Amino acid sequence: MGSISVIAWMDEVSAVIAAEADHLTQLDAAIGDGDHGVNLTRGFLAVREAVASSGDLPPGRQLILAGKTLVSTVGGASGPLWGTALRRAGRALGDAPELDGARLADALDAALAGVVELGAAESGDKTMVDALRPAVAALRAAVERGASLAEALEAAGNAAAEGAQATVPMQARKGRASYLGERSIGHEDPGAASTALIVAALGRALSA
Amino acid sequence: MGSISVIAWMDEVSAVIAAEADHLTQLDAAIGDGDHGVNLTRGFLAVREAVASSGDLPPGRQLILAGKTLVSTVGGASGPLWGTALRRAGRALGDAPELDGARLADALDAALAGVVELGAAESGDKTMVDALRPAVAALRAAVERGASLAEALEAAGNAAAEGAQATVPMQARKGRASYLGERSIGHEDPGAASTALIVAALGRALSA
Amino acid sequence: MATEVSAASMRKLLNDPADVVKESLAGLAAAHARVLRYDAEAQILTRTDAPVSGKVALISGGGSGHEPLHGGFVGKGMLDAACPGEVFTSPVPDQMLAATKAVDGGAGVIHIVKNYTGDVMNFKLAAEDAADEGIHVESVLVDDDVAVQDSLYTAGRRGVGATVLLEKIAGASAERGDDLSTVAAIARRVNERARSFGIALSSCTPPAAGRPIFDLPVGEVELGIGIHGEPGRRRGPLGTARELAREMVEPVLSDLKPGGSRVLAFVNGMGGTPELELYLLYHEVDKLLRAAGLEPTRNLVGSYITSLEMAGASVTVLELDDELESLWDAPVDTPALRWGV
Amino acid sequence: MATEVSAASMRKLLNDPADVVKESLAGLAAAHARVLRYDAEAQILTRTDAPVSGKVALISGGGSGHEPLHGGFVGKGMLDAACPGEVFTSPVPDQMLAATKAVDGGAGVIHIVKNYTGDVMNFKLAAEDAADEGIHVESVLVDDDVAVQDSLYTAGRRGVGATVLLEKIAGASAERGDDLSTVAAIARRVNERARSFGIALSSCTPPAAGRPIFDLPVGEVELGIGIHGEPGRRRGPLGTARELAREMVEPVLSDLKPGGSRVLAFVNGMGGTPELELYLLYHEVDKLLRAAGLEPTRNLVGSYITSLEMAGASVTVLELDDELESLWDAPVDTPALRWGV
Ligand SMILES: Nc1ncnc2c1ncn2[C@@H]1O[C@H](COP(=O)(O)OP(=O)(O)O)[C@@H](O)[C@H]1O
Ligand SMILES: Nc1ncnc2c1ncn2[C@@H]1O[C@H](COP(=O)(O)OP(=O)(O)O)[C@@H](O)[C@H]1O
Ligand SMILES: [Mg+2]
Ligand SMILES: [Mg+2]
Ligand SMILES: [Mg+2]
Ligand SMILES: [Mg+2]
Repeated sequence: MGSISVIAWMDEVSAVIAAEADHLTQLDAAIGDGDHGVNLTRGFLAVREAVASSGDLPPGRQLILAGKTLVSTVGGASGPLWGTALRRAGRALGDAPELDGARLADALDAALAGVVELGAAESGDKTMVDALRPAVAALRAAVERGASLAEALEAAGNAAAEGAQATVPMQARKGRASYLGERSIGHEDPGAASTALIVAALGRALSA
Repeated sequence: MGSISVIAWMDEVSAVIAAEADHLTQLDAAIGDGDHGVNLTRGFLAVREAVASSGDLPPGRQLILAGKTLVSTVGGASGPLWGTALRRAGRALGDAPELDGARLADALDAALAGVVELGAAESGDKTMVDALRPAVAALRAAVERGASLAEALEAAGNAAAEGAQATVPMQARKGRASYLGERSIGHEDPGAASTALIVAALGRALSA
Repeated sequence: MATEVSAASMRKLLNDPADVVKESLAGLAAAHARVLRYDAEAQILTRTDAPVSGKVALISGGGSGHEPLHGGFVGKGMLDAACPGEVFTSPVPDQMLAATKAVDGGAGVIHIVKNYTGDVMNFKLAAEDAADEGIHVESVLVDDDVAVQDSLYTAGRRGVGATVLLEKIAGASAERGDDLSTVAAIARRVNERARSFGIALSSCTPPAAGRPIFDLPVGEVELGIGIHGEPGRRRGPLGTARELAREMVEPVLSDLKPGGSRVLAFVNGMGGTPELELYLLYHEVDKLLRAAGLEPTRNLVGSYITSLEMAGASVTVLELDDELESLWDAPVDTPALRWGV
Repeated sequence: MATEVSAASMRKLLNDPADVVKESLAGLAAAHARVLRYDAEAQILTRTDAPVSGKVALISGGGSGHEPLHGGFVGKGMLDAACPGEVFTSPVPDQMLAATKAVDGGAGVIHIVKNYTGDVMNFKLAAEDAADEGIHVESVLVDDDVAVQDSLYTAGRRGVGATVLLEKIAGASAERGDDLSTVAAIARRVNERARSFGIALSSCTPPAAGRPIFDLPVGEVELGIGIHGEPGRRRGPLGTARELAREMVEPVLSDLKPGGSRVLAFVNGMGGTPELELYLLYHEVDKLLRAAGLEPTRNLVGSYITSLEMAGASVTVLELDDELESLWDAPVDTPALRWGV
């Protein structure tokens, strides 16, 4: 059935965020303050190092470490949000030895709940929630209908990407972009865009 | 033989300086601080009004009034320099009833002496002196060889214009442009350019 | 990062764009060693005599790029510590916790939080951590920006100019020995009685981004901007200072609805607008306030809460009473505000 | 003027470009009525308690656009009066004479003159007029700019950053009751012991001209600029703050050849460079001075002598002795510099 290596996931996230940093920052410049790419690059680089050098921890502990590291290095809105997300995911996993499909669905559920609890964003507010929630739902559905983890991750990745794309026509109601009112319409939300990258990276962190 | 009306001269100067203000300012922006056109426009507008409303004064008094007005309204380098020039010209005239060719030559001699005394510029230093000195010399020569005042003024005007043009290849050694060192080469001196306009205006202030 | 950003790609005095904040803080500390200290490890600034035993401590923080806010306001009579984040990025809870611990004199610590999602969340996590360590933290939110309308459908009003006034006045309250709830109440009073509105005449370039956040042609103005280089609520043709002053003062007053007549008028530069223009704008603001029956008995004119080198200005009006006035006048000894000392 | 220049053609807060100076002065006076008065007729600023009987009076003046210089330095412990000219244009002798008469307390008046052809000539005419009226005027020339080389073939060194330090220190000397020749001698000592060097990262736009004085592409720097938006001595690629600091500090020190070890380090912004960068630059300057065996026991960092909204900075180093140090520390109460009061 396969499982996710947290180390590999964070490696992949760190690489793709760094590669897309400029694009994310430009998205943020359009409706925010132009730091989102830089923020996440700094954070996931630190996460990658922390996780890689943390020895032989169960995946739940690795995610908690990743979350704490994000909180401690990112700042801004995305730091506490993604930090809380990963910490909650880790706590949901507990000391489970493996991150398989069912556990991943639970973990991401917890992550989403943490983001919503801290940020109070609803679907349609033009935030990372608009990418994360459909991804979590797609993953859960795929796992429940017995799809392979690879298939489930593909479904989640697609849903996240579509969710991010769907933020373009939305008017922001949370975060910095909300200050623009109607002028926020017509731009992809940077946090949703990065969330799609982070979810898609799961597919590349799958070990047999 | 004809003579110069100070009122008409100041009228003409005021008009031509205002019309060329932008050009003078651009010349000053290249090697100075971009205010020469504005400075002289302000000054000669005030002079024109002062002289026009000063009643029936002899030309020497009118020139003294013009010079004082320039000093009081222009500031910068050009204010004291042209102010002193006109005051000295006026004093040289005394209470002479008319500003004919010979008197004009004396008056401009005194003006040049005043400028040199105050500013200590030598020919070739890339200043208004490079336009004024040849103009005064040409006027004096024309008057001495018995030319008409109109001819003398044309000669003076041409000499001033050539003198201004000759400042282009010079390296400035006085005033703000001198700070640029070799970078001042290749630009016409704004004060020489305005001096050429002021001298040329004499030709249009000639009454029969 | 995908693109190479270097000092030479911007009109900026810097070395590596990644080091701007740290190096600037080191310079601030070198220049003002009498007043404050820089802990490079914890990335915080504290007043040299911290912790002051028995005194309520005030800390604030936020993204960098708004200098002198907040670091320039650390010192006697104002902040006990500041937590500078990266440019336009909220600091992290670790900094706030370190600052809280460094300045706690036993009488409690106030966190002055500008109302931005990032700042609010990071300070929230820090306050939870501090509570775990037994430190009494009281958070005061600043949200004075009337340019943010429909705040039910937004992240709420932003904290802008009032932050400076609040830090000064609450700092004086703490300095004279008020207890935690008194200082917090005075701080909240300042926030309730202050309103602001800002405009931009140019964008600004965050060092790490390497290019301007938005394009604004000459002759146009962004109305209702915050302090993070973000575009404003709307864009319009650039009018005269007289017209612009009216566009700022009117929404401020109609929202503030001052009951009394005494106000503090704060004309703030966004970083790239020179004093010549700020005083010219102050002249217009002063006239408008008087025409509205208000007397600016106190004022502040200068660049105190900025957006890097953005051209523009904001106007903050704070309704005064005797106590706020005397707390404003009380001695202050920081790099950016100093009097009575 | 041939072209139409209006507020909307520039990124500036103004009404009519022709009124910028007057309206800004009115704002300065409205904001600082406690400290100074604006005589709109005579176009001068004077401290509220002028003339101070028996005190040597200090006046200075020059073109506007360098704010806070000089108007922001009028007040107790610094200037008795300032004469602001049009933007980048020396004031006229009438202003200087009016200022001289308004502040003369019977102990003589010092004219602090920055060494520019216009300033020198206008102050000279004013001093002659004052002498005619029986007022003892002593002129002190400021010429600290080492970027002007071969001064035999130029108008001589410009007066730049040292002006601020000189006005503060001579102001303190006058305030403590020194007589005319003592104050003048101290002022000249400051000028002799101070050197400056400035750089520009952008041009600036005088309101009446309506466009930038020069074009400077991003990535290039003008080295050896003055304060009138004029191009510098040469242009080069924009290096790091570290490299630029060296390009400024080296000519300053090699010309100053300090005998002692204590200096005042002044990092000045040209108007459009934010504090974040100025402190970063200060950090570099501080390190270079220490590496040269000098100790910056005093410093000043901020935009105090500017070129409108030009981006850039200058560095001034003043060699200190006990007396200069204590005069620097003496109380000062002006809009732009204030301590001890
Ligand atoms: N309340 C919120 N709930 C969920 N996500 C949010 C919220 N506020 C902001 N975000 C997300 O954070 C992103 C911005 O992150 P970032 O640029 O790093 O922080 P900042 O806005 O502080 O500069 C937004 O694009 C949005 O997706
Ligand atoms: N020492 C001097 N002697 C004669 N003319 C001078 C001298 N210094 C400057 N000038 C003239 O003054 C002109 C500049 O005038 P203006 O721009 O009005 O004053 P400022 O240089 O003070 O801005 C120069 O172009 C030059 O012709
Ligand atoms: Mg952002
Ligand atoms: Mg000029
Ligand atoms: Mg941010
Ligand atoms: Mg000038």
